[in-house]
Amino acid sequence: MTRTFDHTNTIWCAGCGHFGVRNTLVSALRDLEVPPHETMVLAGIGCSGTIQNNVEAYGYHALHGRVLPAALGVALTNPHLTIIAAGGDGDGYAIGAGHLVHTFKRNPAMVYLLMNNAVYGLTKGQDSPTAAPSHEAAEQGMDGISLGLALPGTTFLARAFTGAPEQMDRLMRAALIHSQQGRGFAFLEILSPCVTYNDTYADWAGRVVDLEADDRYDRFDRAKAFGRVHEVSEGGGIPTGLVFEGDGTDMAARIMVKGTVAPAHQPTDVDAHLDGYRDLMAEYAV
Amino acid sequence: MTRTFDHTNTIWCAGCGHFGVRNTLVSALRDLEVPPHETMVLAGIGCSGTIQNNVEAYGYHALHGRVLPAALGVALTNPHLTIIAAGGDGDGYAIGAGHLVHTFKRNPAMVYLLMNNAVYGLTKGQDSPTAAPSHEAAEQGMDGISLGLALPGTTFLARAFTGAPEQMDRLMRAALIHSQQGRGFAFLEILSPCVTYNDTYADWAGRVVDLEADDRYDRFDRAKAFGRVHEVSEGGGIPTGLVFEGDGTDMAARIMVKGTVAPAHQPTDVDAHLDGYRDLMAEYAV
Amino acid sequence: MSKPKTIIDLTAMVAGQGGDGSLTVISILTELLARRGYHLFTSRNVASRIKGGLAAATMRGSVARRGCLGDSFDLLVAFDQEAIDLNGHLVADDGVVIYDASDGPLDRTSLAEAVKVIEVPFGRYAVRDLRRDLFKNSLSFGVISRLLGIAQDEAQDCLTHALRRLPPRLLEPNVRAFRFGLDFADEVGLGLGQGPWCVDRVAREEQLLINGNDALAFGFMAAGGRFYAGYPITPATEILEFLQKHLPARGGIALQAEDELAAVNMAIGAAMTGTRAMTGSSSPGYSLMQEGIVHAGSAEIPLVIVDSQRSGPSTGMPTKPEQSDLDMMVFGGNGEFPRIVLAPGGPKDCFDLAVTATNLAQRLQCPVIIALDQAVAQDARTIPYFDLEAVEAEPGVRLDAAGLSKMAAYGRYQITDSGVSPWAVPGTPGGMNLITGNERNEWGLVSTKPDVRQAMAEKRMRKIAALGDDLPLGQRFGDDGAEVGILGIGMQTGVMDEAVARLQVSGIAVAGLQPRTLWPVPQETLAFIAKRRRVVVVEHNVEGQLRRLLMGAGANGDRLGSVRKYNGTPFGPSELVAALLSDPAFADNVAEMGIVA
Amino acid sequence: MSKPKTIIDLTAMVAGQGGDGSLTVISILTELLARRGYHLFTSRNVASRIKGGLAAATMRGSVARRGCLGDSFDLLVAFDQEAIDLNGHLVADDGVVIYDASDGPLDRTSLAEAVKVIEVPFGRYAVRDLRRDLFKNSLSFGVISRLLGIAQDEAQDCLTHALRRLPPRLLEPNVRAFRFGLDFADEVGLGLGQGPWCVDRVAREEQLLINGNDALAFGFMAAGGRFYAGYPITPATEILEFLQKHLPARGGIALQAEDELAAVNMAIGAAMTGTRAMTGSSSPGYSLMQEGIVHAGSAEIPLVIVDSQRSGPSTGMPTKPEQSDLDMMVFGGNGEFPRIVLAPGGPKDCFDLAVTATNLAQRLQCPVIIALDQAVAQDARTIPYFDLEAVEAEPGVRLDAAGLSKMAAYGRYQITDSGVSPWAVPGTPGGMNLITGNERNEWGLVSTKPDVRQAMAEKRMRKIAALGDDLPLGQRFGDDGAEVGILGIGMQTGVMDEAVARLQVSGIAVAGLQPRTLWPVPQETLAFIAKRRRVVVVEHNVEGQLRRLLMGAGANGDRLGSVRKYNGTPFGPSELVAALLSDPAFADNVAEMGIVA
Ligand SMILES: Cc1ncc(C[n+]2csc(CCOP(=O)(O)OP(=O)(O)O)c2C)c(N)n1
Ligand SMILES: Cc1ncc(C[n+]2csc(CCOP(=O)(O)OP(=O)(O)O)c2C)c(N)n1
Ligand code: SF4
Ligand code: SF4
Ligand SMILES: [Mg+2]
Ligand SMILES: [Mg+2]
Repeated sequence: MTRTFDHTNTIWCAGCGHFGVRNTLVSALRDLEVPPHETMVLAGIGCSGTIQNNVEAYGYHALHGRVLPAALGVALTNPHLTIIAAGGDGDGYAIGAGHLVHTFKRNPAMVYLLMNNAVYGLTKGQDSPTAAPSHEAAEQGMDGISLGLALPGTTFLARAFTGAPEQMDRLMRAALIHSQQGRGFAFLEILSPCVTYNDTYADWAGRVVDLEADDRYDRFDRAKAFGRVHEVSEGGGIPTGLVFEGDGTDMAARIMVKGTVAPAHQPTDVDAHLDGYRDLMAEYAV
Repeated sequence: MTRTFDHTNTIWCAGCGHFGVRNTLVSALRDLEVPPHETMVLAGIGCSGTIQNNVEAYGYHALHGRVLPAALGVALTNPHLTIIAAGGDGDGYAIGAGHLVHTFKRNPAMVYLLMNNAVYGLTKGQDSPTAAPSHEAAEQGMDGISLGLALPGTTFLARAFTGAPEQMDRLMRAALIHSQQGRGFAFLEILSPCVTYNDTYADWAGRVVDLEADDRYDRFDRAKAFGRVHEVSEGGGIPTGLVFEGDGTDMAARIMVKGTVAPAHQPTDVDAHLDGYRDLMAEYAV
Repeated sequence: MSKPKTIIDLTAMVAGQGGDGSLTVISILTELLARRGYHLFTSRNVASRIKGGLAAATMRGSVARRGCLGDSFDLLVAFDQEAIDLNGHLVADDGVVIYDASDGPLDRTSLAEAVKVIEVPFGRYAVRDLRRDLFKNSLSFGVISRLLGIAQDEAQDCLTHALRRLPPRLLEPNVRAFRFGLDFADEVGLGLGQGPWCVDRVAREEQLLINGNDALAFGFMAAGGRFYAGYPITPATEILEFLQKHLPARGGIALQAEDELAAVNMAIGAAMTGTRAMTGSSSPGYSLMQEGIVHAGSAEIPLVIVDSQRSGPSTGMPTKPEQSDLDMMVFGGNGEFPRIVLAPGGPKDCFDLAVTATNLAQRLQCPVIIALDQAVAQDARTIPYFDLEAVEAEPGVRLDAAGLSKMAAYGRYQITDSGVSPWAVPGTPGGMNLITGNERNEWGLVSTKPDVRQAMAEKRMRKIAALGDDLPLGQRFGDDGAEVGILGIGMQTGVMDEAVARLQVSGIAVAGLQPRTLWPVPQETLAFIAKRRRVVVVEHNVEGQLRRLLMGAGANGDRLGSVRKYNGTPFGPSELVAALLSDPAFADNVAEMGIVA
Repeated sequence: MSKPKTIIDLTAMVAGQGGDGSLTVISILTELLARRGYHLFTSRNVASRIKGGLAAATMRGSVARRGCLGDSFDLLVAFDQEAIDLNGHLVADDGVVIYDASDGPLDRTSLAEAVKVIEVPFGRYAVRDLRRDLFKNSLSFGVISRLLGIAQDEAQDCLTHALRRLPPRLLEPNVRAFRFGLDFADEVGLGLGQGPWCVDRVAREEQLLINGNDALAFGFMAAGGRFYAGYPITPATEILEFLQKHLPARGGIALQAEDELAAVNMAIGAAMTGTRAMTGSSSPGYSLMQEGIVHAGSAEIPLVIVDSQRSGPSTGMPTKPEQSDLDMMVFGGNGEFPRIVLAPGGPKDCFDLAVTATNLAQRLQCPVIIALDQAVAQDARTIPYFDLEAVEAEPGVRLDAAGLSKMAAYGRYQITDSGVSPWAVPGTPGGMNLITGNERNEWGLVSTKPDVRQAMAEKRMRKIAALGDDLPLGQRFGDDGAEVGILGIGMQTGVMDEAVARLQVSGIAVAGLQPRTLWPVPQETLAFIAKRRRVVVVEHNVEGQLRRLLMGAGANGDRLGSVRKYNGTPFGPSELVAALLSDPAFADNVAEMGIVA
């Protein structure tokens, strides 16, 4: 077999949450029997943004904050791939916030793993948009799931914690399946502590609340989900679990003419459409 | 008196909603007796983005989508001014979405008039992020107030309609007062139809629902507000009124050392801080 | 009235407030002249606002092929006084003005004495159920048809054809308005054959009347382009609109992104799957795309990017032409990477170079930029049919499962002599690889080792070196043996051509070059300069960017003259001739040759 | 053992994995040499990752002032084999290596034969309650102090001073580790005075040891700068951090924006209120800021922008130096506007030019760019105290209510001879005006009239012309009368200085110039080139951007040699000397003069 890149070397500090995310992704892909060559992992810039180097798959290192548009380009032109976008909370919620809003709205079939450590790891410890207010003047940290709830078209909003590996594993699979089934954008925020600049393991372990643990919780009701998330957050908790699931169609399926081959597999030679081109040209004739 | 620019010439099509927004702003500023030289109107790019030319005040024409960061720069360095940021739905919800998210989060004292016509006017009729899905494949239109509700720190979220001038007038004043009182970011979306590319007057007139018309409506409860907005929208309505009001402190007040003069009025000569600079320099001495 | 003059070259303007529909008159007129076999050139001149703001549509119909307007307007249809005030001085001395006198009589201060004015009292012809702007367009066309000595049937045929997309209930009153125009003409002594002009009937093959944006989009599509992401912006929007309309039926996607950053990154994503991808914008939007373009250069992703330049800086003048982003296209963005900038001079070039760009991007796995300006992008002209059969889609160096299985090891950034590394796109069994914008080793794994870095930087740059002269050549005009030359790109092409021809007529031999490859500066361009005593660089910008670019590439600055304009209006042919002759070294060298007529 | 040699110029490296704390040893060592009156230069060499990845801290202590490291390392402290493998070849033939043998014995393949290796069995000295990295730093310093012949008291004093910010419970074990080092030295025959070296004691004034980022931020603040917006990015983050720490107490604000687009636009907003404002980033972040920078140029907003360049393209090598954004800073962005690019060569320049930039921006109401490179930004060196009293904050042409009341009319973009229009900032009674990035008339109202456009474009450009030569001059080295010259900016400054001095010692006269103004290209720079037969341009990039820039500005390319490097490591002095001498025209012209020693 052709040797390809060695995906075993991580660059993370010992104890970094990102290890857990990576391992869970790798095992979920294996268990779901997704062939490596049909998988593409796209990552942003940050410590989180090296995860693609550690998965046996096609990998892409995007620009800071631009992983979602790049992943959308992939998803629309080759929907046959299993697409995993990944990145940090700085990447996704700060510089990438606008794209996140619009990706929620578009609902393309892909998984987005937002590795939230409430800090900028790679640039050594600045506040990220999810950082807890550290002093009176600071901003409050934002919640990506509430954001997702506020946008029409969202179909899968979940949060896991590397300190709760079973839940993380379950949600990872659910996210992959959601996207593979063409239901759309599976947003999975993973609380993935940065042991070097913001060691929140203990704090978060004490605050996570698995919404799904409550039998009465209705994850199909957007407004109720918002209310519950708000309530838990106000009480100092961090809501986790599959918080919301909605109906929707993958963007690629929505916009492509039914039955056509994906753009990546279209013939490129002019003959394939020569008559059509001639007709179009005739519209300009004088 | 020194003659300054003539603010009476508008460039809008006859019947454009933007006229109403402008007139309401002008009369609210006059009635609240805000001196023109202490007012600054900053606008994005679009038909909406010419409103600053039609108000007697300091005016600024920002880059497309960047009016909020620019307005923040003004608000932090000269909080004494009454600051009105304005722009279209393309400007604010498409290219400017990331900044809107972060401005909600920061809560700076300023008014933001988002003139929503569900279309790109100036570039002649493309879909904006609030456009109603025109065909099966299209995305659903987004709701800026829900977005605001999803972010911590928001303190004023309202929607008016140029077809309901009294409500618009009341909300305009409320927004100005909110910001002047240092309570923070007053977000006022105004449904302002584009008669040329997307004439929604009649449609919207039939769909607006003034949430405040209901006595039992509690605009101080974030989760309930979200629920109600969701409910009205699902029912085909467009929620209007002062949808949410929250507690908060203006960002400038939060981050400035109490009692200091605003940056714009700080002395610039080195003598003003010479001792401090010397001490700081000494920290580098070897 | 004297015998009508056969007008073989007619430049006309219809001007009024935005929304007046000036374009309609022009399109009926072009239909008319096209049927007579004339070549056409059309251009718009609008304010960046929807309604109001002076808007003008202009055209030139001529027996010879022309790439610009004539020096002055033979005909001006003015719907208000402002249109006269602003354009009156551009009317030819023996020109004709049709004026809408509804709002009062004409102040003709700005018009030359001999200009003939026909004041049409549109008010008197106000027709119920007719929107006034439609009414006046068809009415004025009636008058125009008489000026040109066209019989009613032929003229009416052109009208109904040009308005064929109107619903019948709107078409009918237009025809009535047209007839009002004829009646009015009769009244003022402009019966058939009594007008100043008549139109020839010449033979030419059926052609396309198309603008640069559409031709470019067409070329991209024909070359197998199947993904485009853009964001509305004047004057690039037509590319997005064309592709949104025509790609889906051909299995492609064109998408309106949330902004330009998203657009360029979506196109990058699409390109990574092996889809031929393009993005485009106009100046400020292109500014925003730079990080993405550099990234494509670094990560070795094939991507075509269009800059439909407008007047700058910043938001500038969205509807006006300029060539002031040359520096940005060639030098913008952080760090260094191989890039190619192509510069079409008209719709045919746009089609051809879009094909070339799409192929070059695949072949070199790097960004290829197409530099338009608003004039090239939006002016339309008649050109021969595209040679569709000749379009070939080069595949580039791709690896499939079979190819991979023969390799012991495969990494995305394999160092090669050509600088191009074989590429396995996602989905290819066994070809898993890493794409990154960081410096990396052959596997695509981040590396900052000095020798790895150096090898990678050199590998990337080798793509350009390996290309040699295999880049689109320029177009030549005039006398290639001449001691003086003129050089310009894009919107200068048509007017340079005409200026050179006029100089030739006066006995002045000039060599002209329109380089089609702007960057890397081709040998051809440098040789053209080196061969002459003086070459005047013609461009639309303040700083003389093209001239500076050539100097940076080694051209001798002492030989390079500079003729520039930056007021938002294109050069006219005699304006350019005058500007050339006022370059002392140009004039000197011309004189030395003793060939001034 | 022979008598210790007085070492007046010591270059040392401490290398290990990121997080090993190599910086600590260097900072104790610099403290020691500073007390002896040596000049200092320190530099870091890290991978862009947090822990792991080879990280090295380097320093040079010398009796003469030096702006770069020496050619080779006299001392290498290596915490693992990788550090030896990668850096061993850089150790001087008579150098010393201190090696942590905990993980096994040293493979000394990469070391020259004569290099003395001291294998310290750190393992044996493992101390309870001590984090190993701290432990090994202080322990190795103990050994180093003996190599340098420093008595225990003096050395311990330096240690405790350098670690003074540690809590006492951590300081104490460090002192113990240091003493272990001394004991170990005794054991291996390195008792006091038995080492190879001794350190001089020379007189110099107290100085600052500061890097370029901090010095620049300091200068901006001292010049009245009161607003900064940035976004974390290596190697520009220190500017943001410095200002976040120090501005608030002085009534200013420094803000971490959500991205670079926000940062530049926030700074624009702040600048509009009359606050002196700056933004900054590194290469890809600066790419994103271009639209905003152009906008400031168009709208005539005073703004300082810093590009702390890293290796490109795209994300590139964040921690490595390069000068490959010159093109972008000078030519990036759409359209044309007046801009100035200043290029500091070290911390003193950074302070001075930050003051100049802040003032120039106010004076000209346009963007002023400061070009750093990672080396200038992050290398620290000893420099004289800043002359704070000399800092003046120029006010620019501002209007207040009184001034306004004397004017009949006031518009923001009044056409003036200097190109600068008087400015009433918001809040000024009666001064209401319009600021825009569109083309506009004097009121600030959008206009596309050709004459208005032309007048405005020329007005803006006049700012630069009106400035004449009033821009920072360059620094000269060597013999100004020499026929050959060397020219470079930023990180080349220190090494050029030393190379010229060395050539001078060998009897080769060379003139050196470090232009401090990069754009517009000053007369000084062109005259420097015109005066000589050969000028070699030294730069860190692939394409020779600086050389090309000079050619574009009119310098004769035939005279311009090019010495380039782009592997992420700076030139060393002899490397540069060799590169210069291998430029044939340089060597020829040197030989012609017959002054080769
Ligand atoms: C345009 C741009 N701006 C800034 C940076 C610098 N940068 C690299 S990673 C990063 C943030 C990392 O934080 P996060 O996304 O939370 O990832 P983490 O390291 O915490 O996993 C930043 C700001 C960059 N590479 N590009
Ligand atoms: C960077 C950039 N991209 C695109 C444009 C072109 N543009 C001008 S206005 C506009 C959108 C206008 O729509 P909206 O904000 O809804 O305002 P409206 O005209 O509807 O009031 C666009 C895309 C631009 N000026 N700058
Ligand atoms: S710095 Fe933080 S986020 Fe980065 S690898 Fe280390 S622990 Fe993980
Ligand atoms: S195009 Fe639409 S938004 Fe613009 S001015 Fe006309 S009506 Fe208003
Ligand atoms: Mg993070
Ligand atoms: Mg709109």
